[in-house]
Amino acid sequence: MPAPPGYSRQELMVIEAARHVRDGDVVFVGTGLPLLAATLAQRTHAPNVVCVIESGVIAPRVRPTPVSVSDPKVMYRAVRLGTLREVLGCLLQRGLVDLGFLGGAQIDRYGNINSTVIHSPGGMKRLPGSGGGNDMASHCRRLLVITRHERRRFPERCDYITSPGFLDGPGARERAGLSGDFGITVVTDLAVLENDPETCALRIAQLMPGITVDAVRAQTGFAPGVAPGVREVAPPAPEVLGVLRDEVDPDRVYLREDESVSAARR
Amino acid sequence: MPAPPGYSRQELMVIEAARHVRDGDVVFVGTGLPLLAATLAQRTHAPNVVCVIESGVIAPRVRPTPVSVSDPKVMYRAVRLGTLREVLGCLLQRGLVDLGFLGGAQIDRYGNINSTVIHSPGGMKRLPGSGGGNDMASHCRRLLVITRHERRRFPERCDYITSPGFLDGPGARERAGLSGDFGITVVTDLAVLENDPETCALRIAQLMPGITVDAVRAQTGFAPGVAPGVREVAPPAPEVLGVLRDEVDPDRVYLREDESVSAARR
Amino acid sequence: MQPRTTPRQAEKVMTAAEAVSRFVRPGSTVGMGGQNIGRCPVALAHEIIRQRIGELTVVGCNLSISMDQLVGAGLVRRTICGSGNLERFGTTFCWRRAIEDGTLEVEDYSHLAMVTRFLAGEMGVPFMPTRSLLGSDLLRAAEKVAPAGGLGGTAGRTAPPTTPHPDRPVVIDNPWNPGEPVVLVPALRPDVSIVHVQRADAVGNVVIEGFATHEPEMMRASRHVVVSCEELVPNDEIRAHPEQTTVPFVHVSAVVVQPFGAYPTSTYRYYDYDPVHVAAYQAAARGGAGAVREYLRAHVWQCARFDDYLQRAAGRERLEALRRAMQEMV
Amino acid sequence: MQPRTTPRQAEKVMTAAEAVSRFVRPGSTVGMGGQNIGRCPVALAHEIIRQRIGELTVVGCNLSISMDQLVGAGLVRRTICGSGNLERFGTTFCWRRAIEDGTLEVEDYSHLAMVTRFLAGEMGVPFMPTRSLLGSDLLRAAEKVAPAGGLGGTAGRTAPPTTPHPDRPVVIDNPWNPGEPVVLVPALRPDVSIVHVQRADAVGNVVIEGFATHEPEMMRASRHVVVSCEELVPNDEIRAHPEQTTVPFVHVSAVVVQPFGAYPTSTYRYYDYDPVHVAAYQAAARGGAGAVREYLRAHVWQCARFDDYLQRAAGRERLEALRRAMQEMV
Repeated sequence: MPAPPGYSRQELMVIEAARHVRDGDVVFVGTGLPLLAATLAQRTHAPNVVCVIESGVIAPRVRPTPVSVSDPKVMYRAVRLGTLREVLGCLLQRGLVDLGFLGGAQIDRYGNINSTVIHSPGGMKRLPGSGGGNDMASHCRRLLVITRHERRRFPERCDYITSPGFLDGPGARERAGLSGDFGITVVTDLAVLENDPETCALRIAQLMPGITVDAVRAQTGFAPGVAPGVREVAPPAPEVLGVLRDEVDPDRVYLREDESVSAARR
Repeated sequence: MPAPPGYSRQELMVIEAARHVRDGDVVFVGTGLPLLAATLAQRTHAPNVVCVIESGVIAPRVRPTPVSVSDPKVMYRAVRLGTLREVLGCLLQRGLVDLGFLGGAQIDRYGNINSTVIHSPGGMKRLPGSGGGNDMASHCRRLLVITRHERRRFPERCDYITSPGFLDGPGARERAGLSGDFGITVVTDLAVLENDPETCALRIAQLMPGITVDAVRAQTGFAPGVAPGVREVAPPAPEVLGVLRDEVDPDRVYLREDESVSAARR
Repeated sequence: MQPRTTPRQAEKVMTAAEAVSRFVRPGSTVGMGGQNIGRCPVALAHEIIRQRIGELTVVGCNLSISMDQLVGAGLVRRTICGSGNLERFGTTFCWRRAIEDGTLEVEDYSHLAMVTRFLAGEMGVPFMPTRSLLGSDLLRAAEKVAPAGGLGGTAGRTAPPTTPHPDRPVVIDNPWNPGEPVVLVPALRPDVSIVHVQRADAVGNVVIEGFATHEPEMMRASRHVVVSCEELVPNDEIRAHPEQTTVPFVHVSAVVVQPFGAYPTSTYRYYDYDPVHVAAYQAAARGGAGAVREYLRAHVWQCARFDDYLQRAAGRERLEALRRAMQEMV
Repeated sequence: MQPRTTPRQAEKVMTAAEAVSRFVRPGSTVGMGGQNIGRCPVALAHEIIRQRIGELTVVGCNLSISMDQLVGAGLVRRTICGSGNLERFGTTFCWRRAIEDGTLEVEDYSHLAMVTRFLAGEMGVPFMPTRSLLGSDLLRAAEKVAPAGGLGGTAGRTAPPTTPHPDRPVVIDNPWNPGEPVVLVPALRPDVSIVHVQRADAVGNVVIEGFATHEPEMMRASRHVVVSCEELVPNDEIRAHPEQTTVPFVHVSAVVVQPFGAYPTSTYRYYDYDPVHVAAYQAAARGGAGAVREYLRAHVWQCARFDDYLQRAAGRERLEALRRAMQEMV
């Protein structure tokens, strides 16, 4: 099946996420869409990004397309292949990581993330657990989450806080012993959310093309505010889209081909 | 000047110290006479001795004759050249070292060792400090000290306890939080002292050839007891003496030539 | 103190069957090497399954296919880890099912907190601090057990508080900055760790290439370490490159020579992972208890040796292809 | 958080004069690499002396000839270390004299306790535990400052105790075994560490060969690291052997290319130490303030560059002989 003539919403999510990576950032990244975004940033506007991967990999020249943090493709020509302690301890907890990519089954109003367990009337559903997620949320200065926008994924409050966002709101991180110098950006197929600097709650900062605030709220378990000057996510520059498709995930291991922006749900 | 026909007391000290090294022991060792003793043991009755050196050296094939723990000769063909943490932390504090060689300016009745500072009416004399000595005394199961036997070196109580022996006597190590599974042997040019299993105080276990208990006490700042069955230190086997002179310190970096057993002070 | 069942300098090469029967006991706490699809100790875990050694506590950072197979075989009572999954290939389904069924106990940590527990173990101290876990439910589970008020100082000596759970963190104030909470995690010292490595010599000097995850700390923290290796190398080769020795022989109890010992996961510089067989196992694991039993019967219990499994699951050509795939990459 | 005076990925090669003037300030806490007669950062310490940057706190495990020369130059206010000596070549005489004269403050630790302080620093936690120091006077000096009763628990939050001295240990009860004392040592994060290494690339990836002592922990704990290296290697060479990178560029601020930069101490695989010049310095140090000043004048202040010192102190033939002596040994 040929690539769609435009671009898929998933591609735009990766491209938008990449825009939040700054040149020179030390970025803590797993595999999947986050690694695509970090790699895309590195190959476009942020050549000096330093990727670190928790298995002990520092500054690799990632080959397309790793499926695991222990995939040899993610280790290619790293400057250091070492230990989890060096990465999670001596870089992350030490305060040297600028940005962390994180996923999870639930993210709540205050950006807390659950990747441990979901409780429902039918019983509990066990998830993989923290991994390095709790460590990232505890020690990165900025978190970037890429996720599908579904109501069940955005509850008022997580069933279990695996990775701390702003916890209960203003001052809560500091009270818990965490740094308050912190920010969260969530890129979804409907919008870009970010924490309100005053209330710490997630609010709508940008909208995916053709998506309304109401459409986002309909798929969100809490009522997100709207940032001043909310605008539409900019379309991808053609050359950036080309890099993503040709160099970052050429075999479309993660990029689905069956969803163009026009076909995406509204 | 040719080697003396018999052997020097210093040579006998090293040979006697080597006898306290058991085959298979993991031995924490610095340079000087201790390294001669450990190397001698390894080349004679204890081929499976594992030497570890605090600079990060594990199981080297020591070349004669290193003058420092950072001397390349002490690193020769080690199985591991790593860090101080690996040796002092992951072997020593972890409980994997059987025997440690330790020196110091003072060693007192309870085997406490001072390598930090001497106070005298004329003022203080600063010494090098603990190095890994405190760590060895805290975590080895047995300590071996080689020292000249002089009254000022054997006070009733150290001016400063750098490295804990039995502290104040029975039970004191446990009360301080240290393991009570511990023993000290001190090899001097006059005698071999060891801790009394009941009182924890150093007592005379063996005497150097021609030395009396009274002669030892005259050079000791406390009154050491005498172990039952005290005997004379056995003379060196000729082949052991040969290994010491020909292989362990052939250039006599540490072994002095000017002191035969017959010429030594009585 | 390490019981010296094997003299440290002795040659330690033995079969997987011998190593597992000597060092893994019912009820053992087993440290698990590898991560996700990389360097899992598949051969050694198969041997535990073959010998049906049960009631295990399995510990590690990311626990993956080998843990899941042990759980599927009904041999695990408890896990202590940071995560259970195979990333792109899905979660560890036997593990998930056992937790949801209530037949498996779990202690949840972050990866850094687990490494910190092993770090305490390898350094010979009873605990280590971390600033992870703060504010999260990973910590709240712990605080119920060990209220911070019961800790520290001479007060503890005169009126001992309830002792915290041996596998859960506690919180104290930073003595140098009162009011700043710091998490302490207890040392974790596995009875035995099983790790697949690239190279080892006969006395147990170990060389790990590529990522090393939590393994150096875990191995040095363990009472015994059983390694399987792709290649047995002469002691002189170890001594020629002493900076490259990952863990020296002093910490290692047994060396099992088993090429492709991590299959279907990868071994850096030796062979890539096999997505086909990983997916095949995941299909069985997702399929439920019956499918898992069938998988284990075909791939473990009916295989007297690991080489029989390699033949059945992959075959020589497939293995060579994985070897070539890796060589193109490094 | 590390102030980013240099972008992490930028090329960081500069002269010793530039590196020292940018990263060493009056009053800085300077982490000192090397040990005894091995890999002391002599070139970088000479540059500090040349620039007369004073009021320094010098920290490390074993402090040796470079610390002693800084003390002899009157630039050191305080040392925090495990020992000061050159073993067979005697103690660090300027250091000893300054302590005995009361002109130098000292904090005494064991080597393990110092490494533990750097470990806390590199891991980003405020302290780390050790079971060393217990029962000794190294600890008693500390307990006077920070009584154990004032520590830990919620009590600390409602009635903050006196804050312990920032450079001295405290004792707490092991929460999991009340009554068992455990020493906590505070994190140590040097403002800048100076370390001489075998190889580095232009962005600051560092390869240390032979013993590495406390350097990896100290370097990763430091706000800035200035390395001098025997050889500058291409980044591609680092990436070809990523397991051998001792410290990655993220932690390093400046790279100074200076062959024989540790002379008269040794650099493993490159050259042996020079007992003649070590003894010559020790004779000056033992000789007193005048002799030390004369040594420093001749070997530092009158040498515009380190190469001038090498020529004066050793000469080409001597240096080549030391190189051959090492090559025979490794």
